[in-house]
Parts: sequence; C-alpha cells; structure tokens
Amino acid sequence: MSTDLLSFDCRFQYGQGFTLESAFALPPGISVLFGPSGSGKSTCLSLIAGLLRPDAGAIRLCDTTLVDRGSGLWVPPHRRRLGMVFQDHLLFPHQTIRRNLGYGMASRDDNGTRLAQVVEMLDLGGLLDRYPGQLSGGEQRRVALGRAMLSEPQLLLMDEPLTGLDEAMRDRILHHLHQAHERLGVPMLLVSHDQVVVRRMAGHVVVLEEGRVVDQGPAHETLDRATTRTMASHPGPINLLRVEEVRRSGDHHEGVIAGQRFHLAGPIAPDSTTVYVRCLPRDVALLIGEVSRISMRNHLVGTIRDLIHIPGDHRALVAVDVGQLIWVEVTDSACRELGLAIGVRVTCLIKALATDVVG
Amino acid sequence: MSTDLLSFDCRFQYGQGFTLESAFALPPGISVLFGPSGSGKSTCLSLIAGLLRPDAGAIRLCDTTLVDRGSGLWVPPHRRRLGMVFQDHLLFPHQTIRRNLGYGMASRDDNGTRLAQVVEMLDLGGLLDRYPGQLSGGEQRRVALGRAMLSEPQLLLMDEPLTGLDEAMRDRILHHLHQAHERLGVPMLLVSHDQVVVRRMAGHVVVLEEGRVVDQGPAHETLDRATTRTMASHPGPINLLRVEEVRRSGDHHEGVIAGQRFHLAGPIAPDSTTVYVRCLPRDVALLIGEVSRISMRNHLVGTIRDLIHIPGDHRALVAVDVGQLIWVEVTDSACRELGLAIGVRVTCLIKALATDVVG
Amino acid sequence: ASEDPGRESGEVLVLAAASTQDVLQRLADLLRERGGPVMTISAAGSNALAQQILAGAPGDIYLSADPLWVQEIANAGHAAETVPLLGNDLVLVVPAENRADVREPGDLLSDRVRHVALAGEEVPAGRYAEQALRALGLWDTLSGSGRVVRGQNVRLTLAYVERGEVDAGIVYATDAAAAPSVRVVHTFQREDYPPVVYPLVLTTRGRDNPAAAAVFAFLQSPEARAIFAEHGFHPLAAP
Amino acid sequence: MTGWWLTPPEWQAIRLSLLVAFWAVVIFLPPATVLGWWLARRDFWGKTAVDTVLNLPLVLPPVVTGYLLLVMLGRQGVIGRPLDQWLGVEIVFTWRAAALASGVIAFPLMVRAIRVAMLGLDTRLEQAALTLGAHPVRVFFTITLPLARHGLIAGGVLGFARSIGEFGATIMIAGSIPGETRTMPLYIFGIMESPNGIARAQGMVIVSILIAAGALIVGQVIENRSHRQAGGPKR
Amino acid sequence: MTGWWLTPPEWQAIRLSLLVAFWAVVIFLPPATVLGWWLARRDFWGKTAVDTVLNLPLVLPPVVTGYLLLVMLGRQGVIGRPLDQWLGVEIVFTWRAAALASGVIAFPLMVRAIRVAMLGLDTRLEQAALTLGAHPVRVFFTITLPLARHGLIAGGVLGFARSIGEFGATIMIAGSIPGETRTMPLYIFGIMESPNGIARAQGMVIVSILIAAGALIVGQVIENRSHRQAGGPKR
Ligand SMILES: Nc1ncnc2c1ncn2[C@@H]1O[C@H](COP(=O)(O)OP(=O)(O)OP(=O)(O)O)[C@@H](O)[C@H]1O
Ligand SMILES: Nc1ncnc2c1ncn2[C@@H]1O[C@H](COP(=O)(O)OP(=O)(O)OP(=O)(O)O)[C@@H](O)[C@H]1O
Ligand SMILES: [Mg+2]
Ligand SMILES: [Mg+2]
Repeated sequence: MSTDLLSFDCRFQYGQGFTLESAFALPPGISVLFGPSGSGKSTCLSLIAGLLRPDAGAIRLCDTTLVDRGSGLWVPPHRRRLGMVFQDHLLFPHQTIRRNLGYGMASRDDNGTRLAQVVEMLDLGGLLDRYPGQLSGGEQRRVALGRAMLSEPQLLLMDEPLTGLDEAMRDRILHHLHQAHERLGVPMLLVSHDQVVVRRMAGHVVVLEEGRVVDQGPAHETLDRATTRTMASHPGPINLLRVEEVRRSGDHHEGVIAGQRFHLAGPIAPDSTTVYVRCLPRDVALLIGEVSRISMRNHLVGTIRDLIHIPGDHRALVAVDVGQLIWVEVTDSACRELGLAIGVRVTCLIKALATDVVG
Repeated sequence: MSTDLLSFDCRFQYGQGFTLESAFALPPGISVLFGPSGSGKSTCLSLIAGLLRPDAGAIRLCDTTLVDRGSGLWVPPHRRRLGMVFQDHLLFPHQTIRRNLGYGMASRDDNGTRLAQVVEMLDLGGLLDRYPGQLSGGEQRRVALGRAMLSEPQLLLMDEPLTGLDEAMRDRILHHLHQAHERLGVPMLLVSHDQVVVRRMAGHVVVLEEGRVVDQGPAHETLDRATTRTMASHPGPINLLRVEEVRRSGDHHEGVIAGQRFHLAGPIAPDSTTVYVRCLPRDVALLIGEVSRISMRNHLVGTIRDLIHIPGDHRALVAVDVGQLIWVEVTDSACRELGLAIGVRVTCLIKALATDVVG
Repeated sequence: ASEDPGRESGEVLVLAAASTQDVLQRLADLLRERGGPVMTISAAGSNALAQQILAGAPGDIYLSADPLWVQEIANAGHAAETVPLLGNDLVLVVPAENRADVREPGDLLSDRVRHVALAGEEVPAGRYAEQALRALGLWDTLSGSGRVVRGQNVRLTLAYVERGEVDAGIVYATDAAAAPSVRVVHTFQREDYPPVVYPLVLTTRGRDNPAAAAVFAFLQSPEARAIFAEHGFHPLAAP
Repeated sequence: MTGWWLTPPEWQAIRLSLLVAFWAVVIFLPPATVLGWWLARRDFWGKTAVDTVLNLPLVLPPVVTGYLLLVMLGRQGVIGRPLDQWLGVEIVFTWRAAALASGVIAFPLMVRAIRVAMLGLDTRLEQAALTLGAHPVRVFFTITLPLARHGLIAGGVLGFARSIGEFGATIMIAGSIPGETRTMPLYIFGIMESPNGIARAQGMVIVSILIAAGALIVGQVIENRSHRQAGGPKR
Repeated sequence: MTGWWLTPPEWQAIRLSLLVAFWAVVIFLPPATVLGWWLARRDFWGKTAVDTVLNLPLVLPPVVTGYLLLVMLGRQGVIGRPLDQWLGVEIVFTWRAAALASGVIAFPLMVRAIRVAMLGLDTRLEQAALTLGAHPVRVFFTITLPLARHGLIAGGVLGFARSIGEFGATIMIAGSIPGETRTMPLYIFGIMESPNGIARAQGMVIVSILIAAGALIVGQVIENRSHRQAGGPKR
C-alpha cells in the first residue's frame, strides 16, 4: 500500500446519470488510463485533481490522503500540487502564452531557464506574446501541456495530451516526457486512446469501461488483453487492402498487394489502377507451407505479427503482415494444430468472391 | 478545371502574423489536408466555410464561386451549404444534443429516420436529452460530427473529426463515413494527423507546411513523400525496442525481442524483466544472408516493410519488421548494392553499446 | 383610462402646487358630494406644472405657488384668466426638542446653531426667506457662515427640521402646521418680504371646458376660502 | 404602521405602477436587445455619439429627461404636434406617457446589461450555426439571444425595478393623476407633502419592496432554469 | 444659450459632481464586485432577501432612499448618532453624504452588471487555475475578475453616469449647499424652478452630456484594449 504512488477507490455519480465506481493503485512511474469514449477517464482525473468530490471512497497520493469521505478529509485542489492538462486545454484567454505558461510556476526558483526549456521542447518560441485565441488547435494543446509541466507538480495528470499533434511533434514530446520523467522523476498519469503512445510511454495501464476498472497491470499485457476485449464485444476489425496496378485479365481484374498477385471480383471503374478491397476476418483462411491446389484464388504470404485469443470464445484473431496487415479469424483448435504463433510465416487464402471492392 | 470539386487559391494573413498562401484543387471524393501543427489547415477550412475572408484570391466549389476578391464576389457562410466539424466542436451549450444534431437539418425532408441513423452510427443513443456540458470529450466530438453530417452539406469539412476517440469507435466511424460517401456521394475534406485515418480514407492529399502547399496528389504516394520530408527535416525516428525476459548472463544482461536474443549493456534495475532500449537509426546496420562473425552482438532478423529515399540527401530510411519495427538509416549506394527493397529479409545488426536502456 | 382625462365631460383637471394638494382634495370631495364637476388633481412643483402647460398639456386650472411662473404662462398666451387666490406666512421653525434653543431669527447666528434650512433660491419660499432675513440684517452674516442648507422645496426643508438635522428652518406657515413634530417660534413680518401669492389660473384649454369655469368660480367662493383658511392660507380679497 | 390595509387609491397606484413597468419593459426591451448587440459587436464611426445619446437619461437628472420628453411630446412638440394633429392622439398625462418615461429612463440600464452579456459570448458559436446553413436572423434568435439570456433577464429585471421606482421624468410628462398616472412613487411623493406623510407612506414602501422581491424572484427562477442547462463541470 | 461661459458656481458644481461620482464608484465598485460574484455563484438560503435589499434603491423613489439614509445617518440616526457623538463625524450635509447617496443609488446597477458578466464566465477556467496551485483569492483576482472585465467596466461606467445624474437621494441627505453638496443635478434642478431656468441650465446640461461622453469613451477604450486580446476567430 505504501509503495503505491496513488491509490484510488471512489464512487461518483453525475446527478442521476453515469456512475464511476473504480478502485486502482498506480505504481510510481508513468501510467495510462485507457478505455473507450465515455468510460469515465476524465472523470477519474477530475476526482484526483479535486475538481469533483467523490460520493464515497478515498484517494491517496503517496502518504497524503487527498480525500476521504469516511473521515471527511478534503484537500482543496490548489493544495494538491497536481498538474492537469485538460482535454479542452482551458488556457486563460486573457493572458498571453507567456503568462499562461508561467501561471503555475513558483516564481522564486526560476530565472527563466525552465520556461525556456519547456518553450524549446514544445516549439512555442514565436507564440509567447500571443493570446490563446490566436493559436492553432495543436499549439493550444502544447501550451496546456507546458503550463502543467511548469507548475512542478507531484503528479502530472494529462487528458489526451498528444492528440491533434502531428507524428513528428508527438514523437518529440513523447521523448521529452520520458526524459522529464527520468531526470526529475515526475510521475505521470495520462489518458490516451493511441496505442502507440500508450505502449511507448506507460509502465502501468488501467482499463476503464463504463465507469469500472475491467483490467489493470503492466502496459503491454494489459493492452493486448484490452484489444482482445474490444474485439470480443465489437463487430471486429474489417480488412481494407490496397490493391495496386489493377488491370483487366480475361474475364476478371487483377492487381498487386505488396508485390503479391491479387484477383478481384466485381465491377471496377475502367480507369482505376488502385482500388481498395474489403473482407471480413472470418473469410480469410491460413495455410502453413506450400500452397496446395485449392479453389481460393488469392494467396498472400506473410508473417504473423499478432495473435489474440478471445477468452471464452474459442476463437483467435491473427494479424498477418503480408506487406499490409490482414486480420484473420481462426478457431482455437486450428490455431493449436497449425502451430500459429507470432513470427510464423503463413499464407492467407482469400476467396475473390468474398471481397468487396470499395473504390 | 470544371471537373474539380473544389479549387482553392487564396492568400490570407492574420494581422501581421501567419500568412497562408496556397493553391490546390480537390477531385471529387474524400480528400485530406495534412501537415504539422500550425501549418494552416484549420485556416484553410475557415476560408472555405466563409468564416474568414481571403485577402486575395478565389475559392470555387463545383461551378459556384464562393469568393473572389478580384470580382468582389462573396457568398456568405450560411448559403454555402458546407458542413463543418470544428476542431473544438462548438456545440451549442444551451441546446440538448437532440437539438444540436437537428440544428442544421432541413426539417421538411425528415421524419426522424436520418437522425436515428446518425445517432445509431455515432452511438449517441442515451445522450439525446443531455446538454453538451454533460458529455465526455469523445462524445462531444461525435455530436459535432453528427451535426455537420445532418445538415446535408454539399461538402463536409472536418477538422480532426476522429481524434480523441478509441480505435474501435474510430474504425466504426471511418467505415460509416466511407459508406456515407459511397451511398450519398457527399465529398469530404478532412484534416487529420493520423496516417491510419488518412491512408484509409483519402483519395487525395494536400500537404501544407507553414501556410504553403508543399505537395499534393493521390493519398499513398503523397503521404510517403510527406513522411520522407518530415524525416529529412527532423532528427528522425528513434527506435524504442521492448526487450522481454531479461536476465543476467555472466557480466551482462540479455533478453528477447520478438523471439530473438538481445544483449544489453549498462545497468539494469535488479527486478526488471522487461526493459526498453533506445537506439538511433544510424547505429543499426543491415546484412543480407548469413551472419558472419562480427563484433556487433545483436542480430535481429526481419523483413523490410518500408524504404524511404530522402531526396537530395543520398540516404534512405529502411523499416525492418523483426517482430517490432526498427528504423535503419543507410546510404543510397549501400541500399543499391545490397538490393534492399520492401519484402527483402535482412538481419539488423545493433551494437549493444550503442543502445540505451530506458527502464 | 381616457386619452385626455382633463376634457372628459364634467371633468376638470386641476394642476396644483404640491402644498395645496390636501386642501384641494377636500374641496374636490365636497364638490363631488354635491354632484358638481369632478375635479382631478395632479400635484407637482409649480415649475413642472407650468412647463406642462407651456408644452400644451391638458390642464384646465392651475393653482401655482409661484407668481413668476404664472407670468410666464400668461406671456405665452396660455392663461385665460388669473386671480391671486391665496397668501401665506413665512415662519421660523425648530425641531421639537430645539436643542440649539432658537427663539427668534437673531438666534440663527448663535454658536449653538450648526445648520439652518431654507428652500431653494429659485422657489418663492426660498427667495422670500432670503429677503426677510436681509430685512432683519441677518442674511449676509448667515450666508457667509456656511450654515445655510437649501432643501429643494418647502417640504424637504421641513423634513430636515422634522428629523432634527438642522437647528432651524424657514418655511410657510401652512407647511409648518402640517408637521406636528416641529415648533413654530417666530412668524416673519409681512412687510419684510414681498407678499406670498398663490395665483389661480384658468388656462386657455380650460376656457373651452364649461365645467372648468364652474370649478374656477367655486375655488374663489367664500365657502372655499373658508376651507383654505382652515388649512392656514390667507384667502386674498377678490380683485 | 397605519396604512397596512391599503386604501383604494393605494391599490390604484400599485396596479398602475405594475402596468406602467410591465409595458416599459415590454416595449423597450426588444430595442435595447438589438442596440446592446449592435454596440457590443460593431465598431462604427459615431458609436460613442449613439452611446452618449442613449445614456443621457442616466446622466441627466430625471426631471431634465422628463422635460425634454415633454417638449418633444407635448402638443407643441416635434413628435407631439403631428400625433395630435394627424391622429388626434395625446400622450402627455396618460399612463402611456408614464410607461414611456419609465422606459426611457430604464433604457440605458437594459442596453448595458445586454451588452455585457453579448461581450462575454463566444462568437464562434454563431459562426458554427452559420455553417449549418442558418440565416443570420435565425442565428440571432436561436444562438445569440439564448446565450445572452443572463443579460436579457438582468435587463428585464433592472428595467422593471427602475420603472417601479421612477419618479422625476414621470411627474414631468405624465403628471400625477390618480388612477391614470399616479404610480406608487408619485403617490408616495404626494402623501409626503401632507401631515404625517412619512408614516402614511410606509405601506407603499413595503409594497414596493414586495414587488421588487417578486421581480427578482421571477428573474432568479428564469435564470436558474436556464442555468441548469450548463450542467456539471464541463462545457 | 446664455450660460456658455460657465459661472464660478457652475464650475463648482461640475467639480463637485466629478468628485462625488468618482468616490461613489471607487468606494462602491469593490463591494459590488464581490457581491455580484457571490450572487452569481452561490445559491444560499436568503439569497432573494439579500438581492431585494440591495435592489431597494432601484425600486424605491430616490427621495425615499435618501430619506431612509437620512434616518440612518442623520444626527438622530442609528448610525449617525454614534458617529456624531463618539467620533464627532458628521456625514449629513457634506459632499461625502452626496457620494454615499450616489453610490447607494448606483450600487444595484454595478452589482447587476458584474453579476451578468460572472454568469457568462466559464468556471472551468477557474478550476484550471486551481489545479495550477493558485490560491482561490489569486484565482479571483487573476482569472475571475479579468474575465468579467466587461461587467466591471460596465459597472463603473453605469455607476459613474448614474452618480452624475443622481438628484433625489442626494438632496435628501446632503442638502443643496453651494460648493459642498450642490452637484450638477442639484444645480440644474434648482434653477429649473425659475421660469428662465431652462435657458440658464443649458450650459450645465451640455456639460453633463460631455461628461457622460467622456465616461463612455473611457469605458470603451478600456474595453477595446481588453477586447483586442480575444484575437481572431478562435478562442
Ligand atoms: N487569430 C489568429 N491570429 C494570429 N495568428 C493565428 C490566428 N489563428 C491562427 N494563427 C496562426 O496561424 C497558423 C495556422 O493556424 P491553423 O489553426 O490554421 O493551424 P492548423 O494547421 O490547423 O494547426 P493544428 O493542427 O495545430 O490545428 C498558426 O501558426 C497559428 O499560430
Ligand atoms: N456533467 C455531466 N453530467 C452528466 N454526465 C456526465 C457529465 N460529464 C460526463 N458525463 C458522462 O460521464 C461519462 C464519463 O465521462 P468522461 O468525461 O469521464 O469520459 P471519458 O472517459 O473521459 O471519455 P472521452 O474519451 O470521450 O473523453 C460519459 O458517459 C459522460 O456522458
Ligand atoms: Mg475525456
Ligand atoms: Mg487546426
């Protein structure tokens, strides 16, 4: 208990509506709240930051109790020393970017160098004397991030801090956040939907669904399980394959997917040379070794990149990289018999008729 | 000219600041504005929607001139029949979600079925009688999307319509947008930073940088070139590899990357079984065929997934899939001599000392 | 509500100086009991009433506390007939407890007196009070002492005295009589200031209203004069 | 407290005050809304002049405002003369004149309240409505006004309260005619002239206070109802 | 226009009016700000009562308000008597009384303007400031007040203008003492009692208008300066 960075165990209800009822503990380091839209992630952050008061339960940060409805203890938000990046930024519209950034900064221990570092890291150089209304969406998000970081929090809460940023910027900031974490040891709790971000950043992941913690643990395992869960409850992924160099060949069309021949069925606009083809995972079969004579016309060879057993369903979803990623649904027994595993080379067999040319 | 859906050729300056000076033409279908944060994407959409007035130039939609500073022509925004999804939603806070969704709907041709379809598609069922202030960030974004779609626009402008949504929801909406496009033929222009979204959605991509069009064309080629450009101007990608099953082995540690052995250098916390290792692309070498005796201790076998020639730089970035993706920087000549190409199996050689254990 | 209450048949709109409101109301009640014309009284400051007449507002009869304004409307051709109807006395009043011990005008200069209230310079009561004090040789010293407070009208002046905010005030005898909590300590000699006159005017609009003529006559009748006198006014001799 | 059981003339004054204040608000709030919006949004040459004229009833003593109204609306006035000659309508000394005077006096207060609300409003929401194909007029009524509702409510409440208390301009242009124009303040003024007036005015003062409380409660109720929509901590 | 060259008493009245209005705003705007914030944010038992009391000067004829002030602050009053007896301070019939009367009359206007602005404000910005470790008092001064600046400006301008025009309560509690309490409205009202008063008052009426225009321009300038910050079409 005492080694946890944060222990959270709260119930909170919006009026008569959504109820959050979750308990989790975060180890020191970087953690991620993960879960579908509307699952209560922002609500969690608000509770931790003290912007909402739980109906029951308690939140502890290190050795400090932030709120405990049992004993009536309550630390007001401004004494919690938590930096928060809001989903919608909430920059102060009447202050310049410089003043926004400096708002939470304890002025005593700073002679501009920390501000300069953050400005450099977030590439905000030319914007300091503008007002938030004069920034682009991504610029606003970066300012919000910088403002929270400069407040020297004991814990940095970030609600989707990197969405709306281009990949280069995202990578750069991720890198810097990592550095900041290593150098200054600032623990972070972030909300993100982006698996790249999560897998790269997080040590610990908490998965929320409909206000409840459905899973938590080390990042990779937890995310793999999460993907599985989503797929179990969801119609599942739909393959969308890009077929290039399409040309007529006798009574049908054919093209190329990542260097491999692909047969198309159905009408195709005469001047298209690139089309998209949609097929369902269950319409794809897998084969190991040489292709035998078979009625399935399309054979795409690739490597298994991912393999997800769907619990209680005796199914598995296999991601095969044939140059493009193809999801294949197989039974658990087929999976065992064929010895499917990540890295195994397989051939995907797709019936041309089962595909659907998109355009 | 007349086959273009939209032709855009404008100059616009914010006060004394940022200047947009761009010209592009969009074919019918789905197009994407792509570019780093602050490059002028939202500004473009505002100009098309008539929320900003260009300083010079003209915008034409199909056969209609929306604005032409030369002739003084100006169609006010409410007559442009463009649906816009704003980066920050801009839902009407005083109206229920139902009324928000219905705001732009021409009441005559609707008896609730279209509303019902959109509600179903965006999974907004339980939210109709709430107010925007009572929704989560992702829910707000979906309402904004639905509101624009229901206004039956001639062109749907969407500023990052899918950020902040979980992957399942994103895929589902992408699918529906595609369908909407096919069924109703609504052309779309969207802003996105998400290559997945762009590659899946777009027929045409316009790349903006600092207010100028630096590239445009069919989606895939353009995006590949864009990635290249970013990499040329940017420090480039940094490899972050996940090493599992770490254990001590004599004087050093070793672990496993996607089934292949990996040697680690440097201090490692005693109880870590999984660590991350960072290395720069230029510190990785490629080998084809058998591994000869060599001082580089780490050999990871994989397939080339991507190969990007950086123009004017005699360098190429190669993406090798060894179970995880590794970026490798090689010279153009090495690239030619080794015959590197997408799909070729190679071995990545990494000096243990060149790596950097992250945690 | 009619467009023009003053000219409804049998109705007479009397524009009355505020200080005559009560007595006129009594006369109006009397008239109504007898089945005579209905008098509607609109009370305000004499200046406001005159402005209304000048602007062409309906109004059959004007009982003014200020002859200057009557002159003004006569000059503008709005007066059909004018008679000086009432007179009044100026009195020196003190609060009930009279802590400054003011007994006669000369005491106004004593050190015990902090404030003396007079009506405004431009209203008759103020003008006349000033002249009365001047006649007694008190004005220059008093006005130089900074202890003069001007209430706008007589009523406000009286309110200061009633509340004990001032140590003395000069008002009309009629007003003083209506304020039970003040004490009249001195009545100024009528020779010391111009006569206080309340002229009664039949306006040009009233001339066309037969009922107005009847009311105009009634207000000058001996019966009316007796009632005016009961309220402390001096009915003036008919010209 | 002698006047607790109100006399018929007192009831008359109360009824009249309510009538006058009601119409002052009903007639003047719509133009105040448009003007408040205009002043908040547009910058034009002569804006200060418009603003000054509109605020005159606030800076000038009400009697002066009343006098100016009287001069304009009297039978000899620029507006009064044609009204009288062509339509046979006389405004002076009617309750309509009282409503007009109250409205004019309260007008700058209404405009200001609405202007403040309009200035605090996010104009991008209006832009969003435009992109949805709504005509600017529809945008004004469905987006701008509801979002500026605090200002409208405040304008209404302020205007009503100010009208209930209006004295100086009213007595000038409407006189003090029992049952027609003698509103509560005029009534109070009247009885304060007579013996024991202060004491006799107490009943009316209390009624004024009750009416004010009523108006404020109504405003608060409307505000609360519309406020509930803002919901929890999110926008 | 006889009075274009202003006479010394007129200059005195102008100076006094400016002094009185200035102090009325300076003294009453801060409590109006706090009260406006409080009424906008808090819901508490008795809120309507507070609101009613504070709005009384609006609903009651100013003379009545003045009379009530006189009763409280006069030599015999509950507040005035101890002040007079223990401190030897006399308020009634001084320019301070005029400032007080003007302030009290203008107070509900200031509170309303500020309240409207506070209601239009996004409270989540204050929450954001709290999470940055700012004490609630700092949040109030650095976030709440600047964001409600339209209301503060409007409150100041309204209060100043209303004070410049205030007559009824001032004459009641401050009397009309040349050089001490005879402000412009009192001066104007006074000379309007005489038949040639209108002509003589013209100069002062014009000065009133100029002062109003000046106050409005100052308000507009402050507003424009702060408005520029809002920037282009984005928030
Ligand atoms: N109102 C404004 N005044 C001055 N500059 C502005 C204003 N709005 C935007 N800018 C600047 O114009 C540039 C382009 O802004 P725009 O919003 O179009 O970018 P964007 O491409 O949409 O970026 P993002 O992906 O971050 O949303 C930015 O550098 C921004 O700082
Ligand atoms: N003020 C409110 N009143 C009522 N319900 C609310 C309120 N705020 C949020 N909710 C509901 O609570 C649930 C959780 O909201 P929350 O903002 O925590 O979701 P989230 O996980 O952050 O989602 P997203 O990824 O879309 O931002 C949602 O279903 C939302 O509709
Ligand atoms: Mg959220
Ligand atoms: Mg943008």
